[in-house]
Amino acid sequence: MIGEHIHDNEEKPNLEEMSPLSRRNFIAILGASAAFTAVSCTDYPDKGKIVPYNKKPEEITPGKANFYASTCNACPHSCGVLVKTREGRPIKIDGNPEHPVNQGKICAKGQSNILNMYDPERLKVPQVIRDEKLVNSTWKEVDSTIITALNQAVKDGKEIAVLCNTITSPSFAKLISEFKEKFPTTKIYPYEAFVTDNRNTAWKACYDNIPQFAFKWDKAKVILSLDADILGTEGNHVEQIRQITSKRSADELKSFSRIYSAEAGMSITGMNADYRFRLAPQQQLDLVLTLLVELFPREAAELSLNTVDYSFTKFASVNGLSSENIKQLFSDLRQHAGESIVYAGDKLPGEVHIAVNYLNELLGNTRLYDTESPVVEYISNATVQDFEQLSTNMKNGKVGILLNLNTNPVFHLPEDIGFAGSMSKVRYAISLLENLNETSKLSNIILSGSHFLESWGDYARRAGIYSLQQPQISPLYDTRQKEAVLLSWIRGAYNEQDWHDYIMSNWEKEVYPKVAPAADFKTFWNTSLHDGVTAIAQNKVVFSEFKKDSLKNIRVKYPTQDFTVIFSESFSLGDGHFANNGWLLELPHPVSKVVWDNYASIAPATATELGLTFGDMVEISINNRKQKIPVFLQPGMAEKVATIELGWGRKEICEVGLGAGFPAQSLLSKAGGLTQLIYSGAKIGKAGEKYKLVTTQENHLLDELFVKDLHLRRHIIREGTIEKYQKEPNFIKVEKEKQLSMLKPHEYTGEKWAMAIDLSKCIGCGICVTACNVENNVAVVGKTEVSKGREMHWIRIDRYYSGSNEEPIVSNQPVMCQQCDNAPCENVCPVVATNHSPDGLNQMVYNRCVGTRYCSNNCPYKVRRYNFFDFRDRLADGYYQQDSLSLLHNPEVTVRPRGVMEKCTFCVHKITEARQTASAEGTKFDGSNIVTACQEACPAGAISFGNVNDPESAVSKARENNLGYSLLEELNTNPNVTYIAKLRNINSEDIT
Amino acid sequence: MSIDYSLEPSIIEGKPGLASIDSTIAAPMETRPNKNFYMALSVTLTMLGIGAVCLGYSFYYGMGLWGNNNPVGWGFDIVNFVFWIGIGHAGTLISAILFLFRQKWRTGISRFAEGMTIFAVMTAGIFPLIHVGRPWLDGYLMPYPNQHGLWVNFTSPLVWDVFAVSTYFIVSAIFWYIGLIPDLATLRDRTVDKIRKTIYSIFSLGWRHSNRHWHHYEMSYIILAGFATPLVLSVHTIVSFDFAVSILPGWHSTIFPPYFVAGAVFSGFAMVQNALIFVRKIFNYEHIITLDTLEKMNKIMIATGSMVGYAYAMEFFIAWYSGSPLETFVFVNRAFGDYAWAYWIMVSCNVIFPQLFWFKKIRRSIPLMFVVGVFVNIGMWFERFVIVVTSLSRDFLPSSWAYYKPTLYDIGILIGSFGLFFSLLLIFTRTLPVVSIAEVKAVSDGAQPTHHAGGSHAE
Amino acid sequence: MNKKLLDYTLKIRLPITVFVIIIAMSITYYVSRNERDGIGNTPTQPILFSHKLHAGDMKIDCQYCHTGVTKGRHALIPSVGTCMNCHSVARKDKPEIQKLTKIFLSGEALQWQRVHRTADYVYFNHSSHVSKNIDCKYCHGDVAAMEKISQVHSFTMGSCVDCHRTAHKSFPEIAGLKKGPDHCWACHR
Amino acid sequence: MQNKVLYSVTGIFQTPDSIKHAAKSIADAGYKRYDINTPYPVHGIPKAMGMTISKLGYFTLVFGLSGIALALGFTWIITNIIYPLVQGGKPFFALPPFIPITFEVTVLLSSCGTVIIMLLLYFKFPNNSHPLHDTNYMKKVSSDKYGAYIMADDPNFDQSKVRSLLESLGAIDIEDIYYDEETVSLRPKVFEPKFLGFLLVAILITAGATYFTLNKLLFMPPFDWMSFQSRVNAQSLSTFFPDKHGMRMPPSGTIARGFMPFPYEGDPDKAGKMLVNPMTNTQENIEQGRKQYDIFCSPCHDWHGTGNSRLRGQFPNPPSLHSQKVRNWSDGMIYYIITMGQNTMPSYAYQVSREDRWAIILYVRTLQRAMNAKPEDIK
Repeated sequence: MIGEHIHDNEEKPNLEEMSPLSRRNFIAILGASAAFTAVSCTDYPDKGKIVPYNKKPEEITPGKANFYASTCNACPHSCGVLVKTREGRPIKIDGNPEHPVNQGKICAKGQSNILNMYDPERLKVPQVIRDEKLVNSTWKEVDSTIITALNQAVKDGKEIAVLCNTITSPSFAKLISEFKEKFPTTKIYPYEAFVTDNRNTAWKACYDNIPQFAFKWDKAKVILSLDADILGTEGNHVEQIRQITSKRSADELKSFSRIYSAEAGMSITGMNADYRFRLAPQQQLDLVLTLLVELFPREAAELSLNTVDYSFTKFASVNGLSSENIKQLFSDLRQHAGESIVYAGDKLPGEVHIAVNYLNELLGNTRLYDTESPVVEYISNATVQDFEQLSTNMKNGKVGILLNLNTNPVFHLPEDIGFAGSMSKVRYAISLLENLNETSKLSNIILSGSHFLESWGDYARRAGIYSLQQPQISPLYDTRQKEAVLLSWIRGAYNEQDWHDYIMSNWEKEVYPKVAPAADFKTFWNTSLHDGVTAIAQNKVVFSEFKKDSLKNIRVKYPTQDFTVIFSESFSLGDGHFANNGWLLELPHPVSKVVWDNYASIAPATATELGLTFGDMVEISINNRKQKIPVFLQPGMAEKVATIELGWGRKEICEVGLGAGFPAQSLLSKAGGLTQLIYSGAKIGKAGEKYKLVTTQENHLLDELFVKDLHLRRHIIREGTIEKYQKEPNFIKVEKEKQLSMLKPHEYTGEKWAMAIDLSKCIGCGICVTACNVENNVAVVGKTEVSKGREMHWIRIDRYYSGSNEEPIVSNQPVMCQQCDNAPCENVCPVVATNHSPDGLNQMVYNRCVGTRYCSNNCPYKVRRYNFFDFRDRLADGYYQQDSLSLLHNPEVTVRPRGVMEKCTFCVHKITEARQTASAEGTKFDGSNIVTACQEACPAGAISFGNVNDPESAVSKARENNLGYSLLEELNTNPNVTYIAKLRNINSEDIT
Repeated sequence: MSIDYSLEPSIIEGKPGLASIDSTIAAPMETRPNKNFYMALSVTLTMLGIGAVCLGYSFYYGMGLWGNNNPVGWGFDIVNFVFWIGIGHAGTLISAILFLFRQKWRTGISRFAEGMTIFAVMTAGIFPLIHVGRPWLDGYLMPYPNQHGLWVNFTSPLVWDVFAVSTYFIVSAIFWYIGLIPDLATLRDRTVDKIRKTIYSIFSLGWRHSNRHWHHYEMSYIILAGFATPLVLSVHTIVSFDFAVSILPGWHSTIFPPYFVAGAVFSGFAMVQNALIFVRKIFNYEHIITLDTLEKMNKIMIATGSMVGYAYAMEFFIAWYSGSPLETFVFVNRAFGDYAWAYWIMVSCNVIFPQLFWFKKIRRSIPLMFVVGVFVNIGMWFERFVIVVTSLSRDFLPSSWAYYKPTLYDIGILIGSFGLFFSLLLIFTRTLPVVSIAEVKAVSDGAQPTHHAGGSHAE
Repeated sequence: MNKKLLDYTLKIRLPITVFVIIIAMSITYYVSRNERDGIGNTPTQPILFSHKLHAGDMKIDCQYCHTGVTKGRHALIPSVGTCMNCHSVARKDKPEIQKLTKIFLSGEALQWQRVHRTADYVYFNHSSHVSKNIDCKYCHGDVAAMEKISQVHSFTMGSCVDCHRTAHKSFPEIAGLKKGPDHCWACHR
Repeated sequence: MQNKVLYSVTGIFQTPDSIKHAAKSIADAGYKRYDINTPYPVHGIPKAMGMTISKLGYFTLVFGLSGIALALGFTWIITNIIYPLVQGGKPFFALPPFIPITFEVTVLLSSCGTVIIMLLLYFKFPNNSHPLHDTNYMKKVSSDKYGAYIMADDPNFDQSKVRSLLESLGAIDIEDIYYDEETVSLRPKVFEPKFLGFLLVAILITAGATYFTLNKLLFMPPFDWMSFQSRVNAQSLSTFFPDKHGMRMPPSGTIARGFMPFPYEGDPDKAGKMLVNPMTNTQENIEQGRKQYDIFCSPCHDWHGTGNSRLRGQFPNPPSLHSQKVRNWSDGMIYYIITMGQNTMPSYAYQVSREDRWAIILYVRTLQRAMNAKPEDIK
């Protein structure tokens, strides 16, 4: 009976965890019993060992962190990073402040990338298929096999297909060409999964011989984003967030930018737009053309359109939009011609891009192109047609060797290319990877690849911005980086230093001559390596004439039958490369707050029509391709449209990522729909099952009157428009009540720490969440636990909807421990595990905590997190309990066991370290150099932190801000986190 | 003040002789239990076992096996705690408050009710100890000098709980034991078994029924009753402070102390009544624990039940009258939100069903009063559930709301708590006199001197 | 049982037993206290290094080897290379030095046995103490006289807090020494 | 029979009225050492016996007041003196939150105190060896009869008179109670061997259990869970790496922030030419240099740079720092030597920070100047 109880406990995956002696638990028990014996048999408890360095390197003082500049290679943007190491072990990745593009910030994937390196189930040695079984091998063995095979392939004239991600490294590009020289039958297929090439193609159609540019977003006063998640997944969003939000500050109302977003799904950009138009992707072109016609009737004549069809009123009425808002867009664009940006999403058809390029050209927005550092293309990415050809060649036995360098074509490519099937025809299918994946499953030689923190490299994504990548730790396992492997095959022998020397000599030849030689090469190299980046002034690119020929083809009316499905890359998992990264899997999606899954977002109205509710499984079919996926009712979605994130549903993956999400890429086809990522004519049918979609925030629909707008009624969110603010700067304080207290407040005479968060800047991207996770050893709890509300994030981003299901107004609010002066949690803790420090912090002492959870109950902000389990032991059979993870944990922060309450500490270890360093060095301590992890990571710069008793600090100024308010003021908790109310740049006094 | 007790109807029916009172009450201790007893005991021990297994799993894997989640930090653990503390209120109320009010009908039931108090407090006392995440560090909750130089937080209601519950347990136990001493002496003098005699001797401490002792004994009894009365009120007051002192809407309420005490008495009486119905039947105590007594208990239940009902109404009134939207939200949410089902179970069981006791027929019908008693207990358990869970599940920030769902472990531990309570109760009925021999003798007809013979009696 | 004996047992022997048990507990508590706090813990080290010889007789400063003590939280056990500063030349004939040299050359881990330890949730910082001129010996005892290092003082929270509260009184010779912090996050995080 | 010592004469009464009457009569007869036994408190008897109201209540008051004082004092001392901690912005000792505890302690102390005083002081319990126990008299008064007895040690006691008094009062079953010989003669010793043995066992078990709990159990899981965390602290052993080093060597060729490699490796002359001491010749800097010199240099170079140090004989003495050659070296050259080593001298780069190296050079220069003072220095 008992047994039944336990096994009936609703979650199936628990079955395994329940078996008392699973493999890893057994090892833990062995360890514990050994410890028991050791303790019982000696008089003094064993205090462990001290292992000093044999030869201490000069730069390392054990106990002190070192920082290394490097470059992230998780995506083609190649952001500069600064890696924090402790005793030679990387423990945190942040942006490199010297890097001119990302300027000290990186994305959520970059932050969490470190977990990939310490992933316990990484490939540790090369493996080969022998007698249909995967067996361990050695590099020596596989090297000789492969070199023979390469030579054989060349001799037989068979193709050597090399697959890799977009090439952004000059040295690697050079290496590839050398490889091609040595093995002439080599064909290289760089690609980026789940993106279309439409922007590039359109650009080339519009302009001759000039590279593509990024925009100078910080110069734009009006931004129109067309189905482009410029703040989320599109382009270098870290740079875009920084530039765009820098123009959204209440202090500089004159330059406050206005964001328009026209989109079908709800994206981060749409969430933060001042005006948002729900628009099916088929209508995007019409919008652009309408703008062209209305703004530039003369030039629009080039398009030979029927101008009557393209008027605001018509466009608005056809699409059910407010014509007022459209007109507002029109007048804004006209007024700010030359300082506005119209930006079309990658996934939109080429025609839209051409029209948008034309519109920008006409508006004079071309001067907002960042012509100083255009995007560099070393080797053009392979197209779908290339892959189709490759697949055919493979099937016909024309490919001798398939070399997959850390990509996953079997997972990425549309199934109708038949890549998986063709792979079996290749004699040598070689995969060089960090973790097993779908492609390696079909490979017969699997090479263990190094992580970027173990690799050398150089990158120059933007012209003139050269960044270097240096390893922070020698490979943890018997792994090699892809460049070194290729080099060793060219040279016939592997040498650890070869690739490093190769880059160096390449720099000596290519980069060094371009700088004015102030010093010798070695100094130049060392400086570049030290800084991580070297910027070389580029000649400005002169704009060529817009090719009006390109306009000839745009007059398409797109089909709009049935449903339209829009696919996009996953915000947190990228192309699926990060699908085994618990931190990213558990990062709530910025819009939906769903964790551990992807889903089809549909409009609530559409759902009602189809009889669907939250978490219903649907079957989506596009032509004959079918996929079951749960639905999520997303306010603000265009009707008859579904959006689905790709990169989920990996099948060949380690335990953590197994079963997370659905492989929606099976719906893609090589021919594409509207584009590779937009398909119309899809059918959505109820599959009849229910699926447990898990969100970190209860999903209240906007039509529940009882809870509607509660965040506004309770003054949790206070916001206004610029007009209102200008007229009445104190408008949010009107309702502020005077707080009375019987007691005299405590005085904080020294430092008193406080934080301010500018909600006008916060876009809700969640990068701070990941940064906090890494910095503070925050545990991954898994989907079942999140479903019970047990996620451990110390900082969360609350997302509230107001308005209607059709036109929701979204407000974001990061909430961490508010460090209240009159903290309600402190009074109720029976064991004084939480109380106040002299510098105004709400201290939480884990080792004193017995775990009554009373503090959490009494916390009005619900920011305290409780270790219901030893989550590291609990998740996926102790996956994160394994040895390699102990290397990742920040030694300055306690790794909390079960039964303990935890919460945001304002990064007290950083405060303490700064204080103690000042004390040791005898310098004055004012805390001005303390940067919390979330603050450091926030690409929008929305967070400021400092000493509120110092009138000069940013925080104390923010407290005096007219827009400053604290959460639930009426409770008189006196929080030390101040929110700067969000201002919306709407042409009205009220937000509606 | 002198009251003429002779005008009162007989407390003990049928005018039994003093010796027969002895033998009736001592019978369960002097005979071997029958099969039914063992069957009942095996059922309760099985329940206890279920609880123990669930608890063992919770200790091994962590209390995450329970349904508690982030906004709802307290679930069944604290609900059970408050419930059992409430059950533990009837005993002291009957033995102390009714004693002070000179309610003689209490004599037949006071011992048993006190026993239930002690077992209920023992059961309740387990929950604060096991609800924590690191039960092996429960010692941190006690103030004792230690190498950390750290004490407890005296402003925390949980520490008050520690003091209140342990004081309540100790004082109740003393009160109970003091009452037992003369009875143990009587048993000592009755028994022929050597081992029993030694045990009774040890615990009766050599009581001789001396009137020089009775004199002080009665004084101490009054003093203890005098302390137990505010104590019993304070205990549930302090338990209610666990909630009332917090800032959570739905918890933060000044009505809680009286409301909790009334509720505790209410559920305590229901539980005592339920158990007594069996005890008087099985051990043939119908003449000692009379139907009149049960009827009086039912009357108290209707009174306290109505108080509780009044409190429910008053909470709504105050929520509206205070003008605090948070407060209003909480109560509307209770009645019509996710947990409306629990709320309406609570209201119907606690307010509507006890109103049946207005009818004398129902009040005096054993099966019907039993059913209502059971409903009251269910209702009172749900009251605590409603207070703890609904307030937490939807509090200040809508972003962190969540629904609490108990797991089988929660239910197992609840079952286990009932198993522990009833096991102790069953063992109690077989090892100690469940009715106070001395007190029953004192109130039986003809036990006191006729008033004219000895002049006015001493009070 | 004889009734008098029964009374006697209850009146005299029971209290005596309870008393004796309490005394036994207290004595055990105090006697075992040093062991519990690690006082007198003198583990055998892999290399028989003598502090008496180096720090005592030769008067080599503590910081020659324990370089971290002014820089951060950890005092640092010297890297093997620090030993080799001298012992690549000096006393090369001694077996212990030969053992050391072998470890240095092979790169294997030299596993010293920990003598002093605070739990992982205690974040003691050496530099903030040393910079206040608090001598090593206040916590570590007279190391220069120890052949084998052993723990001399208790490292419990009580001892830390005691000293923090009375620092200005305990060390009157150190001018300008203020009370140490005694809030939680001074040591725990 | 003859040897037995009489304790009292007892009589049994049938009704409450008769016992009440008997009590009054015995008291009136002037007896002091008598007692009435009833199975339950019979109304009116204390009055009949002439007893005044019990004084137990005064003890209760004392215990209660000390409970209040104890609780308030204890909590006040802890929150104000022993460990003052700010809780929720409240004063250290705000009275209201301390009232519940004060109340509970008061009740606890007074209840326990009252009962203990009554049982031990008033009743002198436990008293199982009382001669009345195990008599027929006791059996009866324990159940359904009422009894009175007059003790033999009453000054007015006379066996026959007492018997007749009882008889006259209507007593039945008048009985003489004697002290139990066996009981009276038994003189238990405190430390008989069996008890001592028992005590020894108790001590051993207690000490063992205490020792095990305090010194062993509390150092075992789960108590030590946070004490040994799953992370690699500085200088700790790692089970992950085969070489057991938890601290890793940075891969060669990498450059950490703030640690540009020394550019003149192998080129001391260039170093001598290029490097300039960035530190100024202030007293503070020289003092810093002296400190570092004494720590790192003096073991070999001697306190004053003579080379004839306290470690002499362990290795070839280093040359004096006061030679013309050394004095002619540039600062950069000395810096090079400290950084890279020379002959037997190893590199001190990883022990001495860059700033400290320059400070040492300042101090060495001061030493040199002191030992080879020029005439103008003397002024």
